[in-house]
Amino acid sequence: MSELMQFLLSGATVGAVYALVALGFTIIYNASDVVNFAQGEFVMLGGMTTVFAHAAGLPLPLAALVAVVATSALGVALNKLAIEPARGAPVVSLIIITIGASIFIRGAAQLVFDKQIHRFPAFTGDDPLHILGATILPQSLWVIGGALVVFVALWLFFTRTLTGRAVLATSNNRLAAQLVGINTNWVMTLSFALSAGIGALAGVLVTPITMTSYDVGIALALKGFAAAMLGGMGNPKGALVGGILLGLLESLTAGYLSSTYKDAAAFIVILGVLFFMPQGLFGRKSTDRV
Amino acid sequence: DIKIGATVSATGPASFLGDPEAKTLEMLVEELNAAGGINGEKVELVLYDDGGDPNKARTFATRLVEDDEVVAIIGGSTTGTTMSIISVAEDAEVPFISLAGAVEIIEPVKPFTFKTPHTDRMACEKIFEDMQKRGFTKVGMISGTDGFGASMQAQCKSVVGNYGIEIVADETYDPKDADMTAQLTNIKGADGIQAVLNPGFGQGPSIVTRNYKQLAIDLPLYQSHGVASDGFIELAGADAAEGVRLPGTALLIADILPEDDAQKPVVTAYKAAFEAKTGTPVGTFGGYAHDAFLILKDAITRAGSAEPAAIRDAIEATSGLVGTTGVYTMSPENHLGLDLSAFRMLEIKGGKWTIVE
Amino acid sequence: MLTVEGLRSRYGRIEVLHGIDLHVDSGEIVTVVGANGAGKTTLLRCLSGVQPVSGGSITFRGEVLTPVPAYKRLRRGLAQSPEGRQIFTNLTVEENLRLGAFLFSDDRVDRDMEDAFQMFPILKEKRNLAAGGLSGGQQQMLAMARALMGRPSCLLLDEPSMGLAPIIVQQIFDVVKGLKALNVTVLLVEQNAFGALKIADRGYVMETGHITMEGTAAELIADPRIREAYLGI
Amino acid sequence: MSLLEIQGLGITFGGLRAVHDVSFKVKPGEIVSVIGPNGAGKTTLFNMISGVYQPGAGKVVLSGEDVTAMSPHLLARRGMSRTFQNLQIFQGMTVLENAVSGYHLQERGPILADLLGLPSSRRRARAAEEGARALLARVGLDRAAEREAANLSYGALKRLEIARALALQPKVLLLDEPAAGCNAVETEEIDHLIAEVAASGVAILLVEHDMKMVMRISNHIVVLDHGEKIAEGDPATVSRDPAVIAAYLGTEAEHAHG
Amino acid sequence: MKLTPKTATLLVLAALIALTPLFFPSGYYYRVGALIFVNGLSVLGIVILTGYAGQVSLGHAGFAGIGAYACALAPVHLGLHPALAIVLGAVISAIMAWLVGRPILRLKGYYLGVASLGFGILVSMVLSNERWLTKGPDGIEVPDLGLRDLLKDMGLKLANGEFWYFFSGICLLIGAWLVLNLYNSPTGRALRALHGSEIAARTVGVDVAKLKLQAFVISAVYASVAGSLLALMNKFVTPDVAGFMHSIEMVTMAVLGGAGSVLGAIFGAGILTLLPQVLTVFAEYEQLMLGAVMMLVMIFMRDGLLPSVLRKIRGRGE
Ligand SMILES: Nc1ncnc2c1ncn2[C@@H]1O[C@H](COP(=O)(O)OP(=O)(O)OP(=O)(O)O)[C@@H](O)[C@H]1O
Ligand SMILES: Nc1ncnc2c1ncn2[C@@H]1O[C@H](COP(=O)(O)OP(=O)(O)OP(=O)(O)O)[C@@H](O)[C@H]1O
Ligand SMILES: [Mg+2]
Ligand SMILES: [Mg+2]
Repeated sequence: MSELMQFLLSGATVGAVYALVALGFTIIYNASDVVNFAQGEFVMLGGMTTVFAHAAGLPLPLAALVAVVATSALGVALNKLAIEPARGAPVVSLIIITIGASIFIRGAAQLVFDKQIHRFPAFTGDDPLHILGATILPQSLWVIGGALVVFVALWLFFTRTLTGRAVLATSNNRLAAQLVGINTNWVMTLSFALSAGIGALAGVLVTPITMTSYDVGIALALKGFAAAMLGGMGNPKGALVGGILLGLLESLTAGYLSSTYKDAAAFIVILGVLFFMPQGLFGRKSTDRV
Repeated sequence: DIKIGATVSATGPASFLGDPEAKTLEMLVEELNAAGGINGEKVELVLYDDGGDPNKARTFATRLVEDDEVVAIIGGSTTGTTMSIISVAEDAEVPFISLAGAVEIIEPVKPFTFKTPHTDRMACEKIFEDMQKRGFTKVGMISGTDGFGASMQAQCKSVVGNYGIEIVADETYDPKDADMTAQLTNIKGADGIQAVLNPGFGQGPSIVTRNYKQLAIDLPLYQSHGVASDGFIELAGADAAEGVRLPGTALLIADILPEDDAQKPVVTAYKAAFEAKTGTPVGTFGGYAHDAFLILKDAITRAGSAEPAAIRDAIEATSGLVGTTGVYTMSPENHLGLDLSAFRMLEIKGGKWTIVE
Repeated sequence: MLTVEGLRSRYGRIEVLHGIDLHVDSGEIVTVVGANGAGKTTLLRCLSGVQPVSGGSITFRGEVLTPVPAYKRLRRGLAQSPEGRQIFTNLTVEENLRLGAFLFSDDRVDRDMEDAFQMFPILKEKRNLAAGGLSGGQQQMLAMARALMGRPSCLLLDEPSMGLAPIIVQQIFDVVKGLKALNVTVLLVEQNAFGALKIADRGYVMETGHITMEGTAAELIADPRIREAYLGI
Repeated sequence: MSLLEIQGLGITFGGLRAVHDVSFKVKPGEIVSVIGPNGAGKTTLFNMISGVYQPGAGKVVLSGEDVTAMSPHLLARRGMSRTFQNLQIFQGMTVLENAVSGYHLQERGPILADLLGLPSSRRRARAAEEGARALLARVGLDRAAEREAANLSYGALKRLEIARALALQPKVLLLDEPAAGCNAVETEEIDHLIAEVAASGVAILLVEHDMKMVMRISNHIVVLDHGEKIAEGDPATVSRDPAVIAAYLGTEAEHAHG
Repeated sequence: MKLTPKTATLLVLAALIALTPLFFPSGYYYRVGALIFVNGLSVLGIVILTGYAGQVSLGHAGFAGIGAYACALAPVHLGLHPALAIVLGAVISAIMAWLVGRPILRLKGYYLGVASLGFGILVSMVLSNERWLTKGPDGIEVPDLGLRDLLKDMGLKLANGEFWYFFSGICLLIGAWLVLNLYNSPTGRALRALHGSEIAARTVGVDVAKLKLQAFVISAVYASVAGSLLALMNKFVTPDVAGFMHSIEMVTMAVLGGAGSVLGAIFGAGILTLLPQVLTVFAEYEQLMLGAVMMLVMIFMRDGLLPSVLRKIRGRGE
C-alpha cells in the first residue's frame, strides 16, 4: 500500500514537471500551430538564470522573478527576430526555426553560464512530508501546485477572455483574424512571452528537484511534447492530464514492471491512446467540412 | 611545432566528461608552451568537440590524422566515441590515448591504443572489496542507462560473485529522469538488502542520493567514480550525501593527502591551476585528460622525436609516471598501467571527502 | 469616401491589377463585375490590407490607407466579408460573431448579435456549435454577419450571395440595400451581376486587371455588351 | 434500370437530424438535382453517397450493388466521382497535375514499375496527361495548365474540380454547386458541359442554388428541407409547389420562368 | 535529347560525385563526402514520405538503427555476408514499417510525429538495453563489408576513405534515380495528391491508406540502407544511430534543403553534414552558429535552400 502510494507520489511529481512543460507548448501552438521545440530551453533558462542571479547575490524570489521576466523577453525576441520575419512560411519551416533556436539558445547558455550542473535550495526546505506511509518533498508540492495554477490560468484565458479567443482565432485563420481587427503580430508576441514565461516558471519550480544545466532542455521538451500530444495539443486540460498521466505511467512501470523500459511503456500507452483517439485525450477535432 | 590532436565531448550528453577534459588540455598546452614546450618545440593542440556522437568523433579523428596530420590523438570521452576512433588511429598508426572507461578499449591490446582512466571493472572491484570488508553479502544496484552506468552495471555484475556478494535488486533510471523514488522504493523493499550501489554520472546520482534521504533508506550508499567531484556534494546536499562512499582518485583529496604521498604534488598543482583558470571544482575526468597529456609529453620527451611510431614505443615504455589518477606503468601487455591501488575508498563526512581507514 | 487611384498589385512577379481607378461615395452602393480571374478578389484584398499593393494609392475618408496594416483598417471603419468565407472553423458561431466585434466591449455587441440572429435565425440555432460544422450557405451568412458586427462605415463584400438559397439571396440584397439607410457604404463584388446591379447605385466592369467600363447601375444593365457578357440575357 | 439508388438514407450529428429517410433514383443519362434551403442536408447527402460520411440509416445502391459506407476510393473504382462545395484541390501541384490526378485509376500501376521508371509507367503517365489536357480545354483552363493550382481564382478552381471529376470517366457524377462563383455566362458554359456529359450516358446528381440552371437542365428535382424530402418531380411541377416556394425559392420562382 | 529535370538532376549529382575529389587535399574529405552521401540517402526517404506525401516522421532513425545493427549482428550471429546483412536489415525495416505504419499512419501531423517518435525511441531503447545482443550503449563493432578487398583483387586499389566515397556516392545516385522516377509517375502524383487533399485523393480513387503505407515502407528502407552503410563505413555503431536527435536531423536536412526536391534534400544533407566541420573554427561558438544558420536559412529561404536559390537564379534570368 505504502509502496503504491510512493509510486503515485513519485509519478505525480514527475508528471507535474511534464505538465508544466506541456502547458508551455499550448499557447504558441494555439496561436500559430507551431510546436515550439525551443520550449525546453525556456525551462532551462528559467532554472539557470535563477541559479546565476541567486549566486550573484539576489534573494531567491527576486532571482526567480528576474529569470521569468528575462526569459519572457527572450521569447519576445525570438518571435520578433525569427518567427515574424518568416511569416507565411510553411509550418515545417517554422518548426525548423524553433529547433534552430533551441540549438542557438543552448549554445549561448553554455557560453553565458557554464556546463556544470546546478541547483538552488528548495523553497520550503527538504524535510519530506509523510502521506500514508509514503513521502514527498515539499518542493514537489510546489511543482504540482504550480502546474495546477498555470492550468487554471490558461484555461480561464482561453475560455473566458476575448484575448484568449483572439489567440485561437489567429491560428485558426490568420487572414480572418486580421480582418476582424486582431493584431496578429501582437498576438504572436504575447504568446511567445507567455509561453516563455511559463517555461521559465517551470524551470524555477523544478530545478530544486531535477537540477539544471545548459542542456536539460531537449529531454524536457521531448517529454513535454509527448505529454501534450497524449492529452491533445493545444488544450490546457490535455497538457495537465497528459503530463500527470505520463509521470504516473513511468513511475508505476518502474515500480511494478521494469525501470529499464518505463519510457517504452509510456510510449506504448501513447500509441494505444492515439489509436483510439487520434486527437489525444482532449484534443479538438478539426471541424472543416468538404 | 608538435601537433597533438584531441576530440572530446565538450558538449552534448557527455559534456560532464568532455568539458573539463577540453579545458584541461587547453590549460596544459598553454602552460607547457609558456615553459618552452617539449624538447624545445612548441606544442600545438588541435581540439575538436564531437558532442558525444561516435560518428562525428570518427570524422574528427580522420580529420586529425589525414588533414591536420597530428602525431597523436587524445580523446574519446566516452566508450562509444573511443571505439569509433580506434580503427582510424590503428589504420593510420597514430598513437591514441583514450579517456573512456571500458575495458574493451585496451583488451585485447591494440598497438596504438592506450587509455588513462581506471576501468569500470576496477571501480566495481574496489567497491565490492570494501563491501566485503564490511561484511555485506546482499546488495542492490541502481544504475544509469547511459553508457557509463550501463557498462559499469554489467562489469559489476560480472565480478560481484568473486566477493561472495549477491545482487538482490537491480534497477535502472534514465540519465535525464527527475525522480528515482519508485526504483528506490523497490530496492528498499528487497529482502535482506545491506547496501546499495549507484553507477552513473551527471545529475542522476545526486537525485538518487537525495531520494535516498527522502525515503529514509537506512543502508550504506555507494556511488561510483563517475561523480567523484566536489560538485556532487553540493548538488546532493551535504546532508543527503553524508556517509556516501565511492572509489575516488587522489585528486579529490589533494588537501588531506599525507605529505609523503607521491601524487600529492601532482594533484595539488593541477587542482590549483584548474580551479584558478575555470572557477569550477576539479573532477576525476579532467584528471584523465591531464594524465593523458602527461603521458604523451613524457613519451615525446623520452623518444626525443615526434614521430608517431616513436611516440607509441615510448608510451608503451612509460614507467612510474605519477599522474592525478594514479601511477602509470605501461607494458606491451598493459596499455593502461594502473592498478587498484590508484583508487582510494572515500567517504563523505560533514560535507567533506575523507579517506576510509 | 473611398478613392482608389492607379492601384497595382502582384502575386510574386505576376501583376494582376494594372492600375485600377475607382471611387465610392459615402452611402453609395457600388458593384464590381467581372469574369473569373479578373482580379475582383485581389482588389478587395488590397482594400482590406491583406494583399500588398505595388503601386497607386487607396484613400479612405481623406486618409491614405496604404501604410495602414490590415488589422487597423477595421478601426477606420472598413470591414470585409471575404471570398471563401474565412470563418473561424474551430470556434463556435457565437465566438465568431464576438470576434467580429473584437474592437468593441460595450453593450451594443450583444444587441448587434441579436440583430444578426434576427437576420439569420439559423445562426442563433447553431450559436454554440463549431462554425466548421455549418453548411456552406450557413457559413456564408456567418461571414456576412461577422463583418457587420465590426460596425463598418464601409463594407466590402466579396460574392456574398455565393452558395445561398434564392430566398436568402434576396434577403442579403435587401440587407445591403438597407445598409444605405444606415449610411453604410458598400463595395460589392458579385457574380450574380443582375441582382447586384439592381440594388447598386453605380457599377464598374473589370477585365484582367483593368477597369474597362463604369456607369450608373441602370446604364450598365441596359448596356448590350454587359447583358451579353455578364448577365447572360 | 436505375444506376444509383438511394434508399432511406439518414444521419444525425449530435442530435441534429441532418438527413432523414431520403430516397430517390438516378438513371444513366439523367440529371437529377437536389435543391433545398441552406443547411437542408444536400452536401451531407452527397457525403454519405460518396462514402465520406457513414450513413446512420439507409442504403446506397450503385449498379445493383450495395455500396453503403464504402470507402471513396472503392466507389471511384465503381464509377462514382464528385466535386466539392468547399474546394478540395491538390495544393502544391499544377493545374495539369491536378487534372491528371483524376486519371489515377487508369494510370496507376505497380509501385515498383514507377520507382524504376519502366516504360510502362511512363506510357501510363503520358496517356493520362493527354486526356487531362483535353479535359482542361473543355473547361476552358488549357491556358492555365502549367500554373500552380493554388494561384487560380475561385471560379477557375471550381472548373478545375469539374475537370478532375470528369477525368475519372464516371458512371455517376456528383456535382456540389458547380456554378458557385461563376457569372451567368460562365454558368451557361458549365450548363452545356453538364448536359453534354449527361448525354453521353452519365448519371448526374447536382446540387445547385442557381435556379435558372437547375430548371434548365434537370430531368428530375428532389427538394430537401431540414433533412427530409419535401417535394420531388420535374422542374415545372417543383417550381410551382407552394411548399418549395415558401421554404426555398421565394420570389426567385418567377425569375426561373421569366 | 531534351534535358528533363530528372536527367539534369542526375547529371549534376553524378558530376559532383565524380569531379569534386579532384580538389580534395586529403583523405579526410573523402570521409566527409561519404558521410554526406549516406545522409543524403537517408534523407531521400524523407523526400518521399514528407516531401511528396506530406507525412511527418520523427522516428525514422529507428529504421537506420535496424539497418545498422543488422550489419553488426547478422554476420556474427547468422554468418551472413555483410552485403546480405544490408538486405536483411532493409527487409526487417520494411516489415517493421509495415506493422507500425498501418496503425499510426491514420494519425495526422504532430500526432503522427509523436507516434513515430515513440517507435524510434522504442528501437533505440531496445538497442541500448538488450546488452546480451547489442552490447548496450557503448556500441558494437561491425565487420568489414569486404567489397574493397574484392575490388583490390580485381586490380582496383582504393584507400578506405576513397572506397566509401565512391561506393556511397553510387548508392546515392541509384537512390536518387528511383525517387526522381517516382516524382512524375502515377504513384508519385498520387502521393503528392494526398498531400494536397486527402479526401479529394480518395474520391479520385487513390487508396490513401495503402499508398501512405507504401511511402512509409520505402522511406524506411532508405533509412535502413543508409544506417547499414554508416555502420559498415564506421565499422562501429552505437544506439545513437537510432536516437531522437538523428531522426530530427534527417527531417531538418530535408526541410533545410527543400523537402520536395531530390537535389534540395541532398543539398540539405550536405550543408548539415558540412556545417559542424566548418564551424569548428568557431570553437565554443559552434552551437550558436549552427542554430543561427538554421534559423537564417528558414527565415530567408522558407521553401528550403535549393528551391529558393533556384528561384532567385531563374528570377534573374527573366
Ligand atoms: N495566391 C495567388 N498567387 C498567384 N496568383 C493568384 C493568386 N490568387 C489569385 N491569383 C491570380 O490573380 C488573378 C486574379 O484573381 P482574383 O482571385 O482576384 O480573381 P476574381 O476576379 O476574384 O475571380 P473569381 O471570380 O473567380 O473569384 C487570377 O489570374 C488568379 O489566377
Ligand atoms: N460534420 C458536421 N457536424 C455538425 N453538423 C453538421 C455536420 N455536417 C453537417 N452538419 C449540419 O447538417 C446540416 C446540413 O448541412 P449540409 O452541409 O448538408 O447542408 P446543405 O444542404 O449542403 O446546405 P448549403 O446549401 O448551405 O450548402 C446543417 O445544419 C449542418 O450544420
Ligand atoms: Mg474572387
Ligand atoms: Mg452544401
